[in-house]
Amino acid sequence: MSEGNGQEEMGSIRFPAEILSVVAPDLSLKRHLDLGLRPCLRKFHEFKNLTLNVKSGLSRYDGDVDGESVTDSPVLGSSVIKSGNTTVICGITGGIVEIANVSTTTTSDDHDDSMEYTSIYPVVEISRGKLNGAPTDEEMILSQQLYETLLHSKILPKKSLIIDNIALKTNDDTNNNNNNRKRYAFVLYANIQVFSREGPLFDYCYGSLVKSLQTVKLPFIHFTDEEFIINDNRKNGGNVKPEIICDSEAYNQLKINEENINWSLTFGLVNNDDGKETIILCDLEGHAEETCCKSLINVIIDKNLKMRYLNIVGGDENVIIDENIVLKTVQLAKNRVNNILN
Amino acid sequence: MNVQDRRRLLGPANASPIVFSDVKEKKSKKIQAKPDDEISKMFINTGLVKNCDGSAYIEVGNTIIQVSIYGPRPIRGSFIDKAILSTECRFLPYLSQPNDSISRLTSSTSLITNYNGKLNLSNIEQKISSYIESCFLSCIYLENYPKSSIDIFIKILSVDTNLLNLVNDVVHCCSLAMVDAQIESKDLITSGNLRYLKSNNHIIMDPKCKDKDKDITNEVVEEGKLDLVVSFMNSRNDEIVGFWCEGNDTLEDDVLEKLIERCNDMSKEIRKNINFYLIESLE
Amino acid sequence: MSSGGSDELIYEAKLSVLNRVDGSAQLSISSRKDLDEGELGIICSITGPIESKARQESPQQSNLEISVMPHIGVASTREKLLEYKLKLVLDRVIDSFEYPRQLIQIVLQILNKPNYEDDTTIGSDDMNDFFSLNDLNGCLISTYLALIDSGISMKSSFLSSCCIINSNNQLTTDFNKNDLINSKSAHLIVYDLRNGKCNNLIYSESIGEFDEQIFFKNVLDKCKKEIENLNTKVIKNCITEKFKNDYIWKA
Amino acid sequence: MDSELLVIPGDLISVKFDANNVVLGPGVCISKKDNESIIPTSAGILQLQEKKNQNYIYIESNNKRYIPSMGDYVVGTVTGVFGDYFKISLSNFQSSVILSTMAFPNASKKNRPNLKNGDLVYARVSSCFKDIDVEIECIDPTTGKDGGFGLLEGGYVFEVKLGYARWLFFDKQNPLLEILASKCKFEIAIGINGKIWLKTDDLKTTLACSTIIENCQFLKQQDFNTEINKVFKKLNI
Amino acid sequence: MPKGIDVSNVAKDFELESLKQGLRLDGRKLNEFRDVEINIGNSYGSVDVKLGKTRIAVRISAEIVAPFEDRPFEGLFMINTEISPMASAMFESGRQSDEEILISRLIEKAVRRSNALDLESLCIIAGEKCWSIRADIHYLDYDGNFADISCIGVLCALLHFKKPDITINEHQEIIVHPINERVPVPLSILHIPICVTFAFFNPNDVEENIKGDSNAELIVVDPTMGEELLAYGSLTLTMNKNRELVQISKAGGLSIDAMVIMDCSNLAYEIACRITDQIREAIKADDAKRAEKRLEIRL
Repeated sequence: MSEGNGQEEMGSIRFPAEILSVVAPDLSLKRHLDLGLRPCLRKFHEFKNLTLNVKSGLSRYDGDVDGESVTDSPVLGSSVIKSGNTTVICGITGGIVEIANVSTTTTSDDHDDSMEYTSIYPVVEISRGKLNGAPTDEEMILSQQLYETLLHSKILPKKSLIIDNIALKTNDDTNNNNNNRKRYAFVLYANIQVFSREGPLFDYCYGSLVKSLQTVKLPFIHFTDEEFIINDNRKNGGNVKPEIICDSEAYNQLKINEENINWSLTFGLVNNDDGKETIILCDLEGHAEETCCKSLINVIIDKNLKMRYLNIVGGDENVIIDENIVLKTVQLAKNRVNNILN
Repeated sequence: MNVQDRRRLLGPANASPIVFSDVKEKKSKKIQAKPDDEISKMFINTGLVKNCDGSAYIEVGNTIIQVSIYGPRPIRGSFIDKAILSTECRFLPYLSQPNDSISRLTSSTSLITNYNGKLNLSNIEQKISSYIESCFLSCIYLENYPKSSIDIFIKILSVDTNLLNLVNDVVHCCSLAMVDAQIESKDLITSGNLRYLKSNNHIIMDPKCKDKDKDITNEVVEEGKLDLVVSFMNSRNDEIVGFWCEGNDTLEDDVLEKLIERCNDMSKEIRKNINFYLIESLE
Repeated sequence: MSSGGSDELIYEAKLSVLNRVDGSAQLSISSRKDLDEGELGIICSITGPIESKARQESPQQSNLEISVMPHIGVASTREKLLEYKLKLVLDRVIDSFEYPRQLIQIVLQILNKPNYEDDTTIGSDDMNDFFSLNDLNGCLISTYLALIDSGISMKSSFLSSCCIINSNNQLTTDFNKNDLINSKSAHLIVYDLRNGKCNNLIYSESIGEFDEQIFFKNVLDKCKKEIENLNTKVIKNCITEKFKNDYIWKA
Repeated sequence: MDSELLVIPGDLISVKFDANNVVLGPGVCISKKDNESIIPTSAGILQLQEKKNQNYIYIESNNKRYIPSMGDYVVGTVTGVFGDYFKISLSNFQSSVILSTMAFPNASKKNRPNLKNGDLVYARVSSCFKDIDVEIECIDPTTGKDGGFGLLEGGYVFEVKLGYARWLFFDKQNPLLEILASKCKFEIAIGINGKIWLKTDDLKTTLACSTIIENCQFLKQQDFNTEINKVFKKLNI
Repeated sequence: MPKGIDVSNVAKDFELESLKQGLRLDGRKLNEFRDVEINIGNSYGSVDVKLGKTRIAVRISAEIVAPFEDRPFEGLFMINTEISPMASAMFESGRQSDEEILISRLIEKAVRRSNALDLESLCIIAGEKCWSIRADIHYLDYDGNFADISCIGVLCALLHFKKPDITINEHQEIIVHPINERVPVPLSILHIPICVTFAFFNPNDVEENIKGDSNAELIVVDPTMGEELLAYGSLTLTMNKNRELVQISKAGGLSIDAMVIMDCSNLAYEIACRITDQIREAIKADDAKRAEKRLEIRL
């Protein structure tokens, strides 16, 4: 300790860029914008590079060309997306559910009450070095958003998952199983692993989900009289006896509505210094951008470049969101989606 | 009442997982054909994951492992004079974990409800975690990091081998991540793994075959089969930091010595490769 | 209870319905066309600013804790997403810098949903309630009213409205679950209000197939009209009624 | 009340005023956009007052949640006793405020006020900034005497809405306390935080008076008398 | 004492002194139950109940599920008693306090374990399909005595609820007939248990083992929040109109004379009878209203 005379110099502190973006994200953003740049050093309308891999080696049928090299992985479809530092790995697995033999009689001539399309049950896990398995709010919200978005995108028809041809794999022909009128359908689960969380996470997760879905193959189904005991990880019950088992090799490609394949893009809106001009930022990335851009536009565009979802968040009261800015954003999105999907 | 998990989308409660009939023998063999005295090729990469202090990625056949290390990072609370090491190994939830039957024979409760030790880890996950933890406890200079913690997160993304062979790969992945995190250690840990068949005194190095224990009721009991993984610090006089043996028979002292010897050979072989990779990546 | 509405919908609203909390409001929205359909009923409570738990405290702003409770069953990820969307809007309108380190607790209890008897009897575990726009709409309006009742500082007033474009290309704010499923697109629009007129678009969510033209011309106009109508016919009255009751001892 | 202007947050206040001479009270702020228009931030009745050549603008509303403001007289409960200060709760679930042991008349290091957990005090808000703990004092700073502040003993404490408490406190014309005083003798301490302490000679009268004050916040003035008679009669006073 | 509500000594002393003189702050007599207000909603099984300022809403729902393996002939019934901070900020969201657990156990015992709802009547196909009935209690406003009001609410809602009619065809398929097509079926309720809660106060503010005239405990029925905060113990009796005692639950440290419990049960029986009648009447009135409405539509 120096015996100061109470006249300590208050010098200014200089922060490196990455520290400044954490301690004063607004300042970091503003300084970059003034230079015509962004904290991530991309241009305003520049998207992040993106690589998509649908032959990730995770799926059961990935290495398969001739039905000779099926692995025993339970993954029916998968994909890996890399963008910047972020890696998103999506694996789709399946389950079998008895379709409730409960029906309602409806006299009304309306369309069917229930939707013709269904969705996948996703679980998003973002690795961030935390012990214990309880999902964070962000993970829960992402999972739910993925579920709802895929459903409303009308990509996965319910009837594609219904199992209508079940081969009877029983030696005992006298025991006719005809009175067993139980019907079954597949349910699909997605497990999405996110490494190095950065940037527009929903866009990547949704992209990997849709891409994986396109690769899903559903196995052939048999009834069995063998006593199989398997360990069901998800239930407390432990051992269950499946009535049906899946063929290890034979499969069908999952039929999806290709026309509705779509892609999500999120944009941030900020005001530049004088507040007159609104700047659109593509693929928000990093702390400064993600915390300071409170006004957001999320657009989902399908293969035919039609808008399927539009979400405008006017979080920043200084950013006026008018028709012009939305149209501009949508156009940016369409160009990008055209590049990615077509 | 079954309490519904309200934080995950689990889908219909009455759904059962897909059960596949076994992949036919010849086909599975075809991919994995490898002489018994050879070590399989691996693909390694470090530093892929950015939001941690060190990471590594290993692909061996269809087995994929990712390790992230967070630390040394400060801990809250009272002063401690050396770092706390913790390890958490997780399989992706849909993977069937090798040697499931072992865990099921030892505990009749299912995986999720297993609350002893670390929350929500299965028996297998816990066993791997504690093996790795004990290996690295004796290797890291923990006293250099007072009031901190070092956390190792192991993620098994895909698995196509038996338990001890997987552990062998996990050890290497962790070692690489440890180097990437630049945590001061006595040495780099590598290990060797083999399967010993007592009946014909046969040794399979780096056995890639899966265990035939899917089904307890008609389990294929292989007499006199022993699996062994031994982890070393090869630059420190081949000190052993980890030893794990699974099997259904006893071992004579001299045989054991021989087996450890073979594991050490394998460990050194792998160490050479890892050294090569690390030097390469420096340039 | 103030009630009124547009040609298509009947809104009923009342402030200060609960005793223990600092602000509360009850809202119901029902179809004018089909009275048998039942109503969407929501009650909202606000407590705050109160002491925040240390780990939730933020140094410069108040922390919003929003819970949405379904009318049946326990809150799940569906409600989590609703809470998140609500927070996106409330972060903009609540003047959170006014109460640094404080907690504002908002609870929304869904009391009724149109036709819910039909939904629950189908014995499937499928998530029956695919669309949350209606719930979000009701939650937003009732939260606004509860905020007014609580006296918590706000940067602006706001209201929301939702509508669908049905298979006949008609735009309507009155729709049931069936209409929603068979609609071409569904929209939720939130505006802030200035002197009873829609001012800035502060949130919107649109699902389905639609183009920019339809959105800007038809959808926004329809929702603006609905919002302004709701404000003059219902919201204003119930706020006036609240203040009459609050100052009854002055009369 | 009809003649008064009810405003909601975000409305434009179309009142002419001299911008240099304006004092903003609770519920209003200056627009950040043009730096001159005045915008309400909470719903209520717009109040414009001219005092000493200055225009006061604020929004009057009858809320439940007390937000401390400089100079307010408050009734609080001791929730913590520390070396040189007490923690006081002014309102349930809210962060406690600080009452220094030195903020009493004739206080010195040796002469510490002896307050216990659960004790009730009447005090005045002496320091109130958003970012630091609120402080209160049991002393009249102009005279250095207790000024009526300090420990409240016996009697009963109950809660009313804030606007009503202000009315009882500030409005000299309010008839309620006068009528009540004509019926019985009582001591009262009205907190702007909505807590009212009241004490009479016997328990029944205390109960009656507090019930009456509580109930009258939901009644018209013309009904006050009836209510008072009703309550007194029920308790056989 | 719950966190956040600070009761001053002045208020405590005053309340206790009033009770000694037989006065309650809300003007009630010590043995007076607050008025119950029952509002029945548009949907079957949707009921709002007020008990003074305490207010809840109950929603009954039904779905078809598989029964428990060990109980193939029974349906399922569960009660959800999650208390949100809407009732009061003293209830934390997402975390059950001890008080909450106590309340949910009381209700569980009073309604579910007393077999008020006939579970066997919920069986559709033994071992395969049954009805699962769910009661969600939404706690809206808290001024004491959640136990009693919950019980009233759930019973009233169960009595009001109607599940859609079903038929089983030759293929063992269940056909559900929407309620606008076929008259729905009420649940089979075997008896109506009613909870009555008493709160005990120690007049001398100290616990003493030997009771005498000087320190006989003060007893109030249907305590408010203020009274609950001050009470030394509570007793909940669950009874039905057949004078059957379903549950006795006493909590808190104060020891109570056995005779006192007898007196309490006599009072509880009277109250239970009155409330049972009130519930029956409310249901009857609603039935009549619905019948009238149906008639109107037909005309």
